[in-house]
Amino acid sequence: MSAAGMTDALRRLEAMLLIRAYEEKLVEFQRGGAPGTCTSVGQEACAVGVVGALESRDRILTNHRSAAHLIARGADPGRLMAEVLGRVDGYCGGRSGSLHISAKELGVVLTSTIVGGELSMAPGVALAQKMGQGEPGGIVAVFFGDGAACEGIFHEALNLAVQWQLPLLFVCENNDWQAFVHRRETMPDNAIADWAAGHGLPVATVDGNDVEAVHAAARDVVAAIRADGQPRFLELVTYRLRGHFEPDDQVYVDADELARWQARDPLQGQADRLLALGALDAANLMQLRDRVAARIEAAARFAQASAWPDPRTLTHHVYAEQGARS
Amino acid sequence: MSAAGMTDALRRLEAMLLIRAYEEKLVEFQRGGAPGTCTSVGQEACAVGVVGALESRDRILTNHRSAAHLIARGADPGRLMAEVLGRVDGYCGGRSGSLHISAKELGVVLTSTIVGGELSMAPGVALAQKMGQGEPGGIVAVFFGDGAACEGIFHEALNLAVQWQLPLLFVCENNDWQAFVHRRETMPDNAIADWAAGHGLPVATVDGNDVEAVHAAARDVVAAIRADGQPRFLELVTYRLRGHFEPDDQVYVDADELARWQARDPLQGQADRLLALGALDAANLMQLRDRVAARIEAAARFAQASAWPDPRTLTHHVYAEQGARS
Amino acid sequence: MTRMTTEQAIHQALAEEMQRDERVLLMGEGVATKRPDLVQDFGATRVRNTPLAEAIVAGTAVGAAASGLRPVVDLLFAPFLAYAMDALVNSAGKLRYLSGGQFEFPLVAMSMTGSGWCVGAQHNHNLEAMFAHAPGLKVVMPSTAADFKGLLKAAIRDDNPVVFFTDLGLLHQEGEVPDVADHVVPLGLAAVRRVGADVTLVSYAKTVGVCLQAAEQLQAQGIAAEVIDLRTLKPLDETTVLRSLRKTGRLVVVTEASGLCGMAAELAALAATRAFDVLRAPVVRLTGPDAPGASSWVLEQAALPTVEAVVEAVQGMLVEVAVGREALAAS
Amino acid sequence: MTRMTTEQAIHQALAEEMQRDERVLLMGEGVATKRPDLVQDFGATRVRNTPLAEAIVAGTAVGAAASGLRPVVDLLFAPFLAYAMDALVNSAGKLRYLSGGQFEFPLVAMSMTGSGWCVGAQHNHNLEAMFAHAPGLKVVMPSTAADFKGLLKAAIRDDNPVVFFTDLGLLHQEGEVPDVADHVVPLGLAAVRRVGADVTLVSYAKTVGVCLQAAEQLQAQGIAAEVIDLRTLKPLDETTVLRSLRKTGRLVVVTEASGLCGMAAELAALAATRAFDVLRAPVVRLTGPDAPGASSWVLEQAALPTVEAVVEAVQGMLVEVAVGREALAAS
Ligand SMILES: Cc1ncc(C[n+]2csc(CCOP(=O)(O)OP(=O)(O)O)c2C)c(N)n1
Ligand SMILES: Cc1ncc(C[n+]2csc(CCOP(=O)(O)OP(=O)(O)O)c2C)c(N)n1
Ligand SMILES: [Mg+2]
Ligand SMILES: [Mg+2]
Repeated sequence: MSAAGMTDALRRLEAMLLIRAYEEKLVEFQRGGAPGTCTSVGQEACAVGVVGALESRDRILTNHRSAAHLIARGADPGRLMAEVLGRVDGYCGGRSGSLHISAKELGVVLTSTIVGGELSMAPGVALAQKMGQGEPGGIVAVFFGDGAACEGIFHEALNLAVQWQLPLLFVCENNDWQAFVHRRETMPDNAIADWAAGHGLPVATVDGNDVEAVHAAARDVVAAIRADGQPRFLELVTYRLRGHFEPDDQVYVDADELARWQARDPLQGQADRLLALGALDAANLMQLRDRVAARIEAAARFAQASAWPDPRTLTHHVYAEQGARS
Repeated sequence: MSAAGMTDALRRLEAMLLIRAYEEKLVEFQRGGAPGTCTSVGQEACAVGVVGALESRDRILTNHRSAAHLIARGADPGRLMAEVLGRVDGYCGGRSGSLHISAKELGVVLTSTIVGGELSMAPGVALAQKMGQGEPGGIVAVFFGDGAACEGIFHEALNLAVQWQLPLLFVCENNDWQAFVHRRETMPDNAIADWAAGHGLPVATVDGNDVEAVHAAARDVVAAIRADGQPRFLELVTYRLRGHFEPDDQVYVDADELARWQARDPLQGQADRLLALGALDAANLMQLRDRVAARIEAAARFAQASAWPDPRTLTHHVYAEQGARS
Repeated sequence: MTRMTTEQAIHQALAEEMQRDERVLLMGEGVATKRPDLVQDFGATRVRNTPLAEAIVAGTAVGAAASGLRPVVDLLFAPFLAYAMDALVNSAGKLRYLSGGQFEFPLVAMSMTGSGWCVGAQHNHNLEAMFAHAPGLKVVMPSTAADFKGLLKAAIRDDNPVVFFTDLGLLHQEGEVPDVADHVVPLGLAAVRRVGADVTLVSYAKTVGVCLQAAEQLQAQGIAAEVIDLRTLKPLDETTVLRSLRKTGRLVVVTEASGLCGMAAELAALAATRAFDVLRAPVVRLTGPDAPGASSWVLEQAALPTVEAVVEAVQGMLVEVAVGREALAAS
Repeated sequence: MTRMTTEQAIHQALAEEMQRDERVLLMGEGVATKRPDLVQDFGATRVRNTPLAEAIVAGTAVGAAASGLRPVVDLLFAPFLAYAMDALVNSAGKLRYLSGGQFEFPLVAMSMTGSGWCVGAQHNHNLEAMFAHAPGLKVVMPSTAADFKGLLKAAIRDDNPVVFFTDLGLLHQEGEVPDVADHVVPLGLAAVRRVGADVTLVSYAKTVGVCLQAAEQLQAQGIAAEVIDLRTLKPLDETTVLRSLRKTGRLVVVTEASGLCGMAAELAALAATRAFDVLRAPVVRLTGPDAPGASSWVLEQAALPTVEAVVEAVQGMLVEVAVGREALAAS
């Protein structure tokens, strides 16, 4: 690994640590009575690897499990937490809560917690891009799960993207779970890649717990899309280490399977890799963790200090102010 | 071809002639002011080939373009015409009209004119069959078009049928048209078979204008489903020779393409085959046509003589009478 | 004024708006086939046939609208909106609010419905109230060629998602359309089609004609009916309706859609909650039955509110007036 | 009587009906995971986790129902019904009629909605009126544990498609459930939760509690409110409502759902069309706003009709009564 490569790899480790610390703080909040969240614990490498391969001119659509994508994109953990807590300083002024956080300023648009909603809108965002509405050369990435791939809209979106040649990257985080149903109960093995391949676009399947592998694959497909404007499909094989939505005792999860994946924790993997390469020593790692922890503590203070929305604003933002344009 | 084979082949020719004559009569009715219909002119071999491979214990779901399936199944052309004309003697008492004719007594159930509706219900019919509600050993066949294959529900149905191992035959009549849009504008070449194959069930593609080929293929897959209870997929490559819905001037249709397919008219093909084999001579063919024409004339008289529904029955059959069973 | 059909008015509106604003694009199953002149004038990029997949067509419109385009999608018949429900109701109607106002959804979803073609309930279902009940959407359902043109143009220019219904019974009906350069009819304003002081008939789409005919017959009996064409169902022009009720004190609502939780319920509720003090008779709802649409011509016709029913309802309401007049005449 | 939560009541109903009739089966995303005892008792064939695909889950229920089974599908949160709309509205609601009565659709589609969990509009959307407006369906939305059990059992036995809504704010609420062997509550009958002669409060689901609290406060002020819990929204028990209105002459409708074309509109319309002669005051609709549900606790709470608002509305209506009484007292 080159020196620059190591710097990037370190940055990716830090991003993953930040996401983990952020979500652990939210778990703590939840235990204290705050609303629950869908954490991406165990899937941080997917977000960090892919989002890091995108540029600011690119657009991202995500779903109910969005924290990692948002933080990887540079979202302020304080404003995210404020949103989860329903406060005015949240990205959506507290209206969204954790489940549909968009941050247009960051290019994270149209987050939907309806499974498949993000897939239904992504071709439109890519079409606007293709028709000159976005920044020149921008592409669109849509994140969704293995469960979303069971919704018919998944196929409709793939077909439209292929047929209309849209600059759209489909990123499926196959984490083996669809809320309380194991993937194996819902589809054949390897189904997702097979289904996507049936649509005739290039499909790659990558270890979603190896952030460097994810990043390399994402860099390649992003470059390819930027070059030819055609859609691509990336399947990231990963695992949901915590429950579906906090709190979740996971009694329904096979303990051996969980243990196998815990042993493949993407943060540990990246740390081990960098320790082995000498890019990091135990002290550096400790420093990283401390820095991240400090950011999250500050974020938590910010969020908790943020005001509640004014109930008199209840019906603001239902409609765009301006009725008819001329 | 064996003697028995020839008799069957002749019967298939007659069935196709009957369907053609029936639909031509409806075109005539439409010109006289009756409601329009979606004819299956050019696709008769699909219906006759597949339906002839089914047994009475099997169930069929069809769609807006259902006349051929119904007649191939033995529906009374008079009652069908009465239905199209909105009369009481129609299979649905005139409530359906041409677009959603079901004939439960024939095992033609839950016809939907919502494209994809038939696909959404078919797994449920097959599940009931599998769970012992139908006649022992029965299977289910669902007919739909290339357009329906674009609806996400197509994939949802395939996946469920595979996952739940349902005795369900998917029959796609790929007739190159989706109302006023050519298939090529909606999907890649060979997409339907590729999509189906992505779901991991056995897929066969057959010339849908050769009734013997269709029949042979259908016989095989029906036997296979009956044997192992697993779903199968059959794509029939055919062409819609008339417009989408009468009247339709087809100005949007490429004349050369249409001419190519007209030259492959399935009725002519079967007649030529049987003439060449000596199973038929010109006089027999004339007799067949006359017999069919007489049946359709009688059917038309029956339908036209049928009464209009009583307007006072307008709200009958909205709900099942019996509210709560004990 | 130029005489034209509803179909022509719609087409003109589309052509003019595409001309005016290059962000406007048209998508749907067959839109390019059916409107070759638009393809020629504006290119295949802006007039797009789609795969047969309403959910992604509508979803794509939502995504495109939030990203700077102004899509119009033709979803054909109203029952097919069932496949577009998530995109329209959960995304277009809610994501502006849920995002704290970050996005606008300037899109129009068009569809047809109503009796007249004997196509049955899977093509003919007046379900506009479902969208009126959904938050964040606007709903339009005009009755005249001029309004089809003017309201569609306004809908395309609106920064909010608009569901635009065409009563298919009106498609070939002709009407006068103003020849002005830019005929726009603002959303949210009802039209008083006929002025009268004895009773208010409120309707929209095809049944406005029923009300006008009834008003004509009532006139002959000395009863002056005011006829209000809602045109926009959401936002609902309560002001115009209430103003009329203050004058007449009597309300008959006439819709082809069924009554339960329909627009007719909303209008009756408006009267009961906001015009109670001026009401002089029970409100009457004349609606389609709470039943799927039948195909058979006679059943399709039997489902429609008739001129006779409107006249009778009004006569029933005015019995005391008539009795009063007779008494006066006899005295 | 046994005290149990709504959740327990629902579970009992499912278990008892699966026991009673082997044609009953349960399908949905996670139903087998969440109800392992039912899997154990009735087998994996009859308690089925499904792929995450509401359209096919609902469609499969429709197909199965027409073919001899009696499926119950759990579609989780009400907004997800958007994906099941075609199966429920176009197929289950219409195909019996369109086929001239050839098929029956004995199925139950369950879903949850309502405020209380701060999950926002894509999980919390009281859209029951959309299904009430659709032909051929029945719609149930209970408020007590006893009714959850009894009405769910009745819904499963009904030969028609029933959309069964659970207000998630009630899931953990406890109530007394009769210990009879087979506690069935017939569909289509409202319950008078409290008798009173001065004003009728009509509601369903969580807001029945709001009405009961308001009635309590009003009692202290000498105002007797009758509280009606609709329980079944379709078929609507008009008789019980009208009977009450004849007594009280005053109607306040309280729903968490929004007003426009909602159940509150229907009730107000019922009063305006069928109880006009006995109405003594304008009908009042107290509903959620015509806005998507916000996640933030304070906004979620602000969207709910409150006890205070109900009390105030009633006081407003009874001003003349009060004035009259005072005058009486002063004389
Ligand atoms: C249409 C719809 N159905 C069901 C749900 C409830 N739900 C939320 S997340 C989830 C699981 C989604 O699984 P997957 O797509 O694999 O994403 P993951 O949660 O594993 O990241 C479910 C069923 C929903 N939000 N939307
Ligand atoms: C959901 C839905 N969308 C659109 C239509 C209008 N429509 C009726 S038939 C048809 C074409 C269907 O194409 P295909 O599935 O290939 O069947 P074909 O008509 O060719 O037999 C269309 C678009 C419909 N009935 N339902
Ligand atoms: Mg998953
Ligand atoms: Mg076709």
